[in-house]
Amino acid sequence: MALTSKPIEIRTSPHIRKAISVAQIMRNVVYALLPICAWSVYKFGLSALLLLLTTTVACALSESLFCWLSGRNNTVRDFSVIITGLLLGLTLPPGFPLWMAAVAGFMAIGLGKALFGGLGYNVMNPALVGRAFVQAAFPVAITTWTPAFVPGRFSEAIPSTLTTPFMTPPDATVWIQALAIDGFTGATPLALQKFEHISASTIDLLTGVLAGSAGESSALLVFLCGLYLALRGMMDWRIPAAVFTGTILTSLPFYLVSPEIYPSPQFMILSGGLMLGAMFMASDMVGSPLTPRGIWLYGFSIGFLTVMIRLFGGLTEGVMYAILIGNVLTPLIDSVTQPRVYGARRQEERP
Amino acid sequence: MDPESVQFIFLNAAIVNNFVLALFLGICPFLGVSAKKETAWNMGLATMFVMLVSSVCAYGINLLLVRFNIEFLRLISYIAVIASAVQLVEMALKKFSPGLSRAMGIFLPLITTNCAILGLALFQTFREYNFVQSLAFSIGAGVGFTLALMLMSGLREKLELARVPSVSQGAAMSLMLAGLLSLAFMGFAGLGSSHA
Amino acid sequence: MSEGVQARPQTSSLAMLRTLGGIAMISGFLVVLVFQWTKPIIAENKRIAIEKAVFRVVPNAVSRRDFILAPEGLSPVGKKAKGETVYAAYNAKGELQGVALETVATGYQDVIRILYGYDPQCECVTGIKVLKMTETPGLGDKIAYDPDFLKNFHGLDGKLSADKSGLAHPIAAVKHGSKSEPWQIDSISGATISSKAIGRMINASGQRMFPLIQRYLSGFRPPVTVAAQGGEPPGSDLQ
Amino acid sequence: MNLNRIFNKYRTFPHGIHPLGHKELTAGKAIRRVAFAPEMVIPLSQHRGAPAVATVVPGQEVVRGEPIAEPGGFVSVPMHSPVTGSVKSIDALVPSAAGPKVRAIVIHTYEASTQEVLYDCPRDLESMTSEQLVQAVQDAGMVGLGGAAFPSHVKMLPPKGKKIDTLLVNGCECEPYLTCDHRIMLERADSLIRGIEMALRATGAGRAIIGVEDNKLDAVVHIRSRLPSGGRISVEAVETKYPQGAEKMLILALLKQEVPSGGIPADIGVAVYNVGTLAQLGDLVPESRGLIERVVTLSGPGIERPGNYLVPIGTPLRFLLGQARSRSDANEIIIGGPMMGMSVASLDVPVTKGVSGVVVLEPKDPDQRPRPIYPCIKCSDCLDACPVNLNPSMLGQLAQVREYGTMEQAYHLNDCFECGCCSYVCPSNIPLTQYFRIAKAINREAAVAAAH
Amino acid sequence: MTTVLHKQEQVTLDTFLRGIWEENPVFVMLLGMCPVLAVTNSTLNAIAMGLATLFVLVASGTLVSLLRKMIPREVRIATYIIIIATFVTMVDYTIQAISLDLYNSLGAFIQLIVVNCVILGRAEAYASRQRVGAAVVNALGMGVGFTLALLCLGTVRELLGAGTILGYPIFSPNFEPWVVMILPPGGFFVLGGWLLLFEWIKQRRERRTLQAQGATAHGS
Ligand SMILES: Cc1cc2nc3c(=O)[nH]c(=O)nc-3n(C[C@H](O)[C@H](O)[C@H](O)COP(=O)(O)O)c2cc1C
Ligand SMILES: Cc1cc2nc3c(=O)[nH]c(=O)nc-3n(C[C@H](O)[C@H](O)[C@H](O)COP(=O)(O)O)c2cc1C
Ligand SMILES: Cc1cc2nc3c(=O)[nH]c(=O)nc-3n(C[C@H](O)[C@H](O)[C@H](O)COP(=O)(O)O)c2cc1C
Ligand SMILES: Cc1cc2nc3c(=O)[nH]c(=O)nc-3n(C[C@H](O)[C@H](O)[C@H](O)CO)c2cc1C
Ligand code: SF4
Ligand code: SF4
Ligand code: SF4
Ligand code: SF4
Ligand code: FES
Repeated sequence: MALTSKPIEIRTSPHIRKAISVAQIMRNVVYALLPICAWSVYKFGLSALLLLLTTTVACALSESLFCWLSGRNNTVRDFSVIITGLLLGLTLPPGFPLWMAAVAGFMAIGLGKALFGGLGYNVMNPALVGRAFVQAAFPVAITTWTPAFVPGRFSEAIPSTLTTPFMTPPDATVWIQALAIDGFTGATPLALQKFEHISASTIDLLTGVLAGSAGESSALLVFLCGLYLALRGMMDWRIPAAVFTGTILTSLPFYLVSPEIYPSPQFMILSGGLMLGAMFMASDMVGSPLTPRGIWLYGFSIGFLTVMIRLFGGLTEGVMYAILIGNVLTPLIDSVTQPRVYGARRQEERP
Repeated sequence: MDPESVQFIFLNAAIVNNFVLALFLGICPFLGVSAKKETAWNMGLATMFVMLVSSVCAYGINLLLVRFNIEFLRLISYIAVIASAVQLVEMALKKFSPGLSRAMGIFLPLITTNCAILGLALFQTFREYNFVQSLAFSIGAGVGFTLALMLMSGLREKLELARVPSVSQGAAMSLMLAGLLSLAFMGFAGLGSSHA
Repeated sequence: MSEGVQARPQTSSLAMLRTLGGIAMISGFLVVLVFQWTKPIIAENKRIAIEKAVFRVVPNAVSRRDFILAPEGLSPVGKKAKGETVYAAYNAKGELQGVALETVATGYQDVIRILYGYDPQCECVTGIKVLKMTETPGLGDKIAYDPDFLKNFHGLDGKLSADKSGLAHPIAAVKHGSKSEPWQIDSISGATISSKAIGRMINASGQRMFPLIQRYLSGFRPPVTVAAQGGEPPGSDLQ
Repeated sequence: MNLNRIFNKYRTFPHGIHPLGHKELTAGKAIRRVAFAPEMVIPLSQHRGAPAVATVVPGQEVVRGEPIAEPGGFVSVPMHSPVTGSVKSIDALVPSAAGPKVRAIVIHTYEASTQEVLYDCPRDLESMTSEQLVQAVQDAGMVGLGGAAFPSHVKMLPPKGKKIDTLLVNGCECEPYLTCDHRIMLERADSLIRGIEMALRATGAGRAIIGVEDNKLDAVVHIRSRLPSGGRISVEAVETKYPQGAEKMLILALLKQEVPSGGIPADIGVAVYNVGTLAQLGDLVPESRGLIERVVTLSGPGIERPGNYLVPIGTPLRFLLGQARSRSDANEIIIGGPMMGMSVASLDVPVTKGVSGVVVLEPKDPDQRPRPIYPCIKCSDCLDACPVNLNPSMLGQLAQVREYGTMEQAYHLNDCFECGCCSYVCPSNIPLTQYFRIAKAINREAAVAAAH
Repeated sequence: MTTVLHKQEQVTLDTFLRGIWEENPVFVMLLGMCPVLAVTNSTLNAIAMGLATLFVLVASGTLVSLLRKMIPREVRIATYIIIIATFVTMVDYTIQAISLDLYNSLGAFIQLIVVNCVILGRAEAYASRQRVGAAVVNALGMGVGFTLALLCLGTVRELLGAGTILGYPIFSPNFEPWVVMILPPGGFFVLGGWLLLFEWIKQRRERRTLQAQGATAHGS
């Protein structure tokens, strides 16, 4: 009988696997990010395109470099580094000098990932580590916002984009004034709300025609892309849900007490990087807790911290730092929320 | 918040200008005793306690020093009095609460001569805090120290299971982690100052 | 091992006390020696530092005298009076040029402490100097050196209200490029928080102190001789 | 988490997974007999507990149904000859599904051997005491047919101080591909009910609940229509979800109770039996017969004629697969279901009492494709799958650094019943269940070493 | 009182060099980390801090070594602390006299030299057991090692963080400084970076020696 002609395989149970693998998940996250990238390129033109390319290439090259240095197989092909690069690019201002973006990419992978052993072992979100590093290193460049939908944006880059490496970028105000765009103040909706108490309209926030980083603009688009991942089971929907709950529950009391000073919860959710952060960055499973209660607690803390930093901190935007703090809280959260095992005796019954 | 107010002093010492992560005080115990959550917690408790004791002592001594115009003896008397006060309290603790004393025991002598404790005493003197402010400052500093230590120990325990490259194992990794923590804590800058 | 086996004779308490006492004596001697030697130098350093700062915020000043100012009255430093220390600055002819005051507020990172000058004649602020801050280099720390920003304080309006209990117009920092009134401060672009902190602290201090300065204006008599002033500076961060 | 949980009206337990069932391959196929293999191999240890002791000698003639081995202790059962033939050898070493070679009786089948059981003796159940019933169950050589092959009579005698009040009859059949229990419920409902009543008497339990997954509602309806009056026996549908058939999960779903960690169902007054076990009991005990054949599902993409076969115990796999026409490019042959079964190394392995199915997989199946193993990405899918609420991610990471002691003390390793859910869902393809099996074995060895 | 006899060390070049490389207090023993991180945001501060520590190390080492026969075991730590505190107070006032700006930028860290483990550790582990000569040379070595480590950090941080060394611009005027380097995280990162570098060099050297040994084994 033919049966014996071929060697039979021996495996251990279970013999079947869910047909979904890490590389597949990562590839789908990249797909989900592409529409957001496309929108930002449409909005900010050549500069945004160059920025996204730079961060992605810088991340991929750094990953290869560190793999080579530590004598490990190159892990670029698992796509996680592409996500890091794209997300990093999406969080930076569109006119961010490319050389600084490359520094951010290098730091994201080196400091945020390779140092700890690569995929799965990092303790903080690599993309945000990269961004936090350049935020602390180049505070001026990272708070310089340029207007969207500038005519000629596809043929000409924002002047600061092509700054010579290690040099100070040219003053953006000159360029912006030359454009003579009505009413552009260089302030993001969050800064306007914080310092002038002017809230942008919900429609503007949803569609994203405002200033801001490449990825923090259209809340609706980001939400839809995140929804795709959640529906395909590649992202844990509980994390964004918990972040939103935390944000609403924390900001609502302030809004109810004095709506003229404090922004509404819906502004809180739709403005800034919260949508992108909740959907794509807080939800990075590597830095988030494992336990079900831990996941809710983690998301809630991120929402809470974001509101606290936005309302009472020095910064206008707190999502990045809230997620980083959430990441470092994760081990502690995990250790206090271990699930009760089936049949475990209750405390008092223990001998 | 008023920068002189007790809440602000507490919040500032605990989070915004965290002793370890922003002021670089108490780095040695932070690096040395943060490998396990359990020990980190006990160390945190012990430090909080010693901070409280030394803050009170320093406040008292400073009154005397100013009264007799011998401020140049400040450093010598601070360190001597803090060391002996901790010794006394430790003895009392051993007698009345052996459990607590056992948990904090080995750490107490270690803490007595570290920068966080003396730094606390010196800072509260420079900033001319009154008694209540000093208390808030010391509790805030203790809470902040414990927080940093717990976060660090959680991360280090987690990384014990990671495939860390051989070069970055050990002290270098701890320092990088501390740097990342410090970077994350920069997000709290200005927390509590009003911007209206 | 043999030493370990022998019972170590207990050191007598007397020996311990003797040693400790001896060491304490030595150290006391050393410390006092250095203290005595450096005391005048340090005092002089501090005086120069204060004077530099005061003369920087009050133009044309060449001498200063320190007072304690409180709602109850004005008294020269030295008398045990409660209140805020202010530095009156005089020109070569001994005429009051202005008063320098200290004030604090929380900025972007931590507390900012400044000294600023107030000219009772023109009822305006004449200059500021940052004494202490930890603002972000390149951004918030521009409050200390940015010429455009510092220009705000050459004649910043601090007029009293009609009832002389406070300022006619609260001093405040406004967004970069939107200064329209003489009592407004044009913020540094990208460092609104630090700029606002400066506005806030001058306003708070001005609301309280300007009416008092005006009320006790006649008390700010110049020092007897310019050089005789100085001495121990009041306990403050001013160095 | 999934929305199904919200809309499904049937009871279940938290977590678990939903692998593709593939039951349509065989669910409609009635049970058929297979021919006798020319040589039957009957291992002496087909069950948990002590091996049986042979009572025949080589060359001896045996008839179908005749006892050929006696129990080696209380937790042990006798063996019966599945065919009429002559004993070729006893104590021969034959390959087993688990790997190591085991002792077995090999019987040469007479060409003329018929399906007729020649060794029986009807008896009156009504007059038997419960002790006699338990003895009769042991004499029948009954072991659990749900897979674990635990001697059935042992479960009828609860430990001292415990009393069985509820009998759960496990008709879940949660493993993909397998449909033997489904067919038994449809075709042998009366035997099943007879077996249940017998078990109720033997255990002294007051009620019996048959739990059936809701993908077999036809079985529910069918059994309900045959239930005797009196209401002691009921049928409940439960949600289709793996591992709904694990006894701890079934108890949680139907009784809302948990078996204490490290305990057995008897601790909370429950005994769980597989439907196949009780149907066989209902058939065998009244006739004083022994267990000589069982229903086995042959299925999977590697089988041309999938179906449910009544297979004599001891039929070698090679013969059985020949009957069902296994395809030539089959690459993995599994005894049991694909979630918990074992892949066999040799086709000379015989069908034993615990074999509920033989599944032949092909390399081109999407869930079979080889994939690289990644580090754990902490996705928490395994936590959301583990039916006993363990933390497989943490356990897996600890296993990789060989912290076996910590796994047991801090993370409840011993509560893992190796259902495979965590490995199934893991996107990093980490062989978690395998790690846990190894860790347990190492801990057991360490404990034994420490005891000496 | 019994004096436990310790082997008296010969003063050699190694007595001095040990503190600089093999037993470098910062890079190898990880002692006195707080001042290392806190004051190294500029080269000048690093030098001042290093010299101040060097002075206290040498002075207290000398005194402790001189008095080593007279100090009873029971009170030795207290004695050392008083001695150290004395010298620190002296340094503190001296720096105030030299420059108030420098004093302000070093903050409380001059006074915190008292609790610097390097100094107490040296007093306890070396000076209290060795003759004055050895104690001084050893303290000098440690102090120089400490100062060099501070310089390693200070120069990198100032160069990257402000584009200057000792206040003098190094790069073209358009250089964009990496502000993070003079902020607290930068301190951790730069020290961590140095340690990574040393570790990498060490491991590479070990690999090379192993390979070399393997090669000779093959050759023979
Ligand atoms: C790393 C970092 C450091 C900052 N430091 C300061 C600072 O020192 N002072 C300040 O006013 N704003 C600082 N900011 C900016 C504030 O968060 C805020 O965006 C700014 O004050 C708003 O001013 P604008 O409306 O003029 O842009 C910093 C921002 C970042 C990202
Ligand atoms: C060592 C051992 C002892 C057992 N003792 C009893 C018992 O005394 N009573 C009982 O009802 N079941 C007993 N069982 C049976 C188990 O509860 C369970 O039904 C059997 O292991 C099969 O379960 P499974 O197929 O889920 O693995 C025992 C099982 C084992 C492994
Ligand atoms: C993961 C897992 C899944 C199981 N699934 C089933 C099942 O679907 N049907 C079943 O009868 N037994 C199943 N079992 C075995 C039961 O736990 C239990 O042992 C059996 O129902 C007892 O009956 P038996 O002794 O008659 O075989 C499963 C066991 C495990 C560990
Ligand atoms: C839903 C989802 C979100 C992710 N978010 C991030 C992210 O914010 N930053 C990042 O560097 N990588 C992200 N990744 C990719 C990957 O998890 C990341 O590179 C790991 O943190 C590297 O260990 C994400 C992956 C998934 C599936
Ligand atoms: S054979 Fe086992 S796993 Fe499969 S359905 Fe039956 S009891 Fe469940
Ligand atoms: S194999 Fe063990 S750990 Fe994994 S899901 Fe099943 S019970 Fe949980
Ligand atoms: S380890 Fe596995 S095979 Fe062994 S007794 Fe436990 S459940 Fe059974
Ligand atoms: S399913 Fe796999 S990758 Fe996900 S947490 Fe569990 S072990 Fe890690
Ligand atoms: S130098 Fe050791 S704790 Fe600060």
